[in-house]
Amino acid sequence: MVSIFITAFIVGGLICVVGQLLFDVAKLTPAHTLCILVVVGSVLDGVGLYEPLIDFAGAGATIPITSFGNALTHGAMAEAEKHGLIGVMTGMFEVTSSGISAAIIFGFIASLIFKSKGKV
Amino acid sequence: MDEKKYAKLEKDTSPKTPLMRNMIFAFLTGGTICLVGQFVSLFYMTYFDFTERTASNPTVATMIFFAMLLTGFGLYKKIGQFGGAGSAVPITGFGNAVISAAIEHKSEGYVLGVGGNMFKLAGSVILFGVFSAFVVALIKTILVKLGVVSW
Amino acid sequence: MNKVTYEKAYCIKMEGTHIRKLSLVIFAVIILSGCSGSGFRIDNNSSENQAKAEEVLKNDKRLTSAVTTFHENNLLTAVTLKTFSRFKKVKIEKELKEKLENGYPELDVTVSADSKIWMEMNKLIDLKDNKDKGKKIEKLKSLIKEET
Amino acid sequence: MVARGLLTFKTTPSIAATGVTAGPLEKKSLFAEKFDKVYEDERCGMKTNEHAHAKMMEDACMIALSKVDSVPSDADFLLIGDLINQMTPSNFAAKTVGIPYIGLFSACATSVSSLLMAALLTEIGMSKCAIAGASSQHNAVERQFRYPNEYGGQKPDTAQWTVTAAGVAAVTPHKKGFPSIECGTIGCVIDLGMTDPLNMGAAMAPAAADTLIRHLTGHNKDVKDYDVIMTGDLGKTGFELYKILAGNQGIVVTKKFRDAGEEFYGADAAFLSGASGAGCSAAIFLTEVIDKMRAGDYKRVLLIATGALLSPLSFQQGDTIPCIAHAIELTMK
Repeated sequence: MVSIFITAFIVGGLICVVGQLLFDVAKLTPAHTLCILVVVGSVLDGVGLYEPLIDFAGAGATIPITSFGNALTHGAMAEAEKHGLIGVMTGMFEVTSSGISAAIIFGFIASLIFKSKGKV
Repeated sequence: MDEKKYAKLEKDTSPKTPLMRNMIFAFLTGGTICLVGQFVSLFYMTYFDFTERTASNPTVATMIFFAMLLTGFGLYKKIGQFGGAGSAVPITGFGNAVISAAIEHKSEGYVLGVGGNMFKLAGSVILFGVFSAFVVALIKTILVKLGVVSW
Repeated sequence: MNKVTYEKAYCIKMEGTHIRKLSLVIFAVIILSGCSGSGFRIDNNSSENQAKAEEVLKNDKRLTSAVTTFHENNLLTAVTLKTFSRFKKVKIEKELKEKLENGYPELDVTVSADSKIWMEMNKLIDLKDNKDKGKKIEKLKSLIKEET
Repeated sequence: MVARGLLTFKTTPSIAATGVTAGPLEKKSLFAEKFDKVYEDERCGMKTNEHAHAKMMEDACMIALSKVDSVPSDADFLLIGDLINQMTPSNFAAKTVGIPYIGLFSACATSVSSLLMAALLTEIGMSKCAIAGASSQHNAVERQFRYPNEYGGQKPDTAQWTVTAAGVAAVTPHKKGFPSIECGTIGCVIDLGMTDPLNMGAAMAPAAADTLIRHLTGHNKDVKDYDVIMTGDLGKTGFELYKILAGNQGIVVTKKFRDAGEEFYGADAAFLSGASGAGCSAAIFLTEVIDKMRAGDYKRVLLIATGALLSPLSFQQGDTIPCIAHAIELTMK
């Protein structure tokens, strides 16, 4: 249970290093990089590899954006298992809703409170 | 001077990207953010009825809350300049993209400005996440129906 | 030239603080790991023979600890796994469940490798009176179900 | 080479006064004490960045006018520009000051192109006092051309920091004891295929080098004739490239070569490659250079303002960054 802190640090860090390589070596913009990582997460879940990674690394696998793709796919597949092809559509946001709703809610709250600053 | 020659000259004179430094900083920053996430998740497991798996939802929301504070106080861009992908790849980076756009477009009003531009940067992540999830789940469902693989 | 040296100094400075922070965290984790009680605990309030369960759990090299309780017709086991065995968490849960079901065919067997369940089980075993145990076990079972 | 795009002013119009305003962060600039007004608030007490942008421009105009003991109704023309959507900040500033106005756009090269236009109007006798200049505001420019200000993206060492500043000059017919505009060169758009909006210096360097060479050959001048040859906002990376390009054309690169963008914030690594923006060249040309000319340190200077003519749309559609540079030659007699 305790070693999960170490694995979370290492796995999370390594996923970010992959992102940095896409920035610096492949010369991609942040938006392109994040899109690629999301797609990678989704595909990894499709072949059943992402869930074991979450079991291994905990937050190290759920905090990077790859888990977003994983969660979307997972929701879709879980519904598909129950309801067939229709479930692919309906189940998508079942698991991921927290990330998006939190981003919307806190984004709006931030826009009420804060102003942007041009500091270094 | 033609474009190719100039591109070569530009490459030779411009400062090199410090790849090793960037990678180390990305590793440390990303790792630290995930470590914080693990502590948050432990908090939810200890004090609430969340299991390892279900704790990830409130953890993600909490991390985005932290991202809101850091973004609002102008600290996230400092972390971003230092950590590169280490701060962009975690869900806090997604939060920062949404929140920074929301703050910036406040001047155009809450409906057209904040509402219309909030997902200016992060929208593509949602689009590609959803679409790839759709394709992957569809392929898997069809393969299961054909009896090639099982769930 | 000046800029390069400045940057280098900046890198070294920042790197230092991070490594110090990291080592502090690792240190804290090690201390924590020393405190958390591990091992194999069994709490038996029923007439069942616990030897079979003990054998299954203790002989499994992938486990670091296991907490088991027999209560009425429930057999609930929470285990923690070795670091790299966590990859196969779902598979191990399933295997253990099968083995225990073979040993106790008449009991309702539940196995979980979740740390939340493990924490709750430790608390449960430490409870002095048995009155609330049934209720708590049901609750844990529903938590486990929720997860899958 | 046929000499095209060259301007010579027989009447040598003068820069009778300048007005330079800057934001709070610009206190870090090496030239901060030379600015006429430095705001404590990055929005200059206004509601939005764009209003602050307009306000800075207005104040700069008023300061320049007051230095020649004039009010806006004494001025004949207002020739200013900026980079925000259809130059709205300049348009709003022009509305407030109420001087007959033409908005000019040459991106960051507007500081020089506006001076050239003002000199032309003065040369043909149509203007007794023309206000010319350019401005930029960091927050407004960043959100339009790059990311929201609070976005945590990593900028490479080649990136430049857009300056919050406005600089204008009052151009009058020749006046003794003031720097006068002798000649100038209108630049051609040069595009050597650079696409990185976080490395503008490299995109603009060829345009600067091209205009420099055209000016020297066209007006039959030599580097030796000048006390300083200052470029606008190439930044550290762009300035290096520009010197190499000029050197390749047989020009002896000496200490006379300076770059406003490179010098603006000094050696502060937080600003990466240096400063940029229309306000950067305007602020430095109209303070540092003009002051030194009036003090007699510089007799003859060549100012080359560079501008990247991109838009967020053209960049996203994958186009390269076309660049321009305009040159103006000032003398002090």
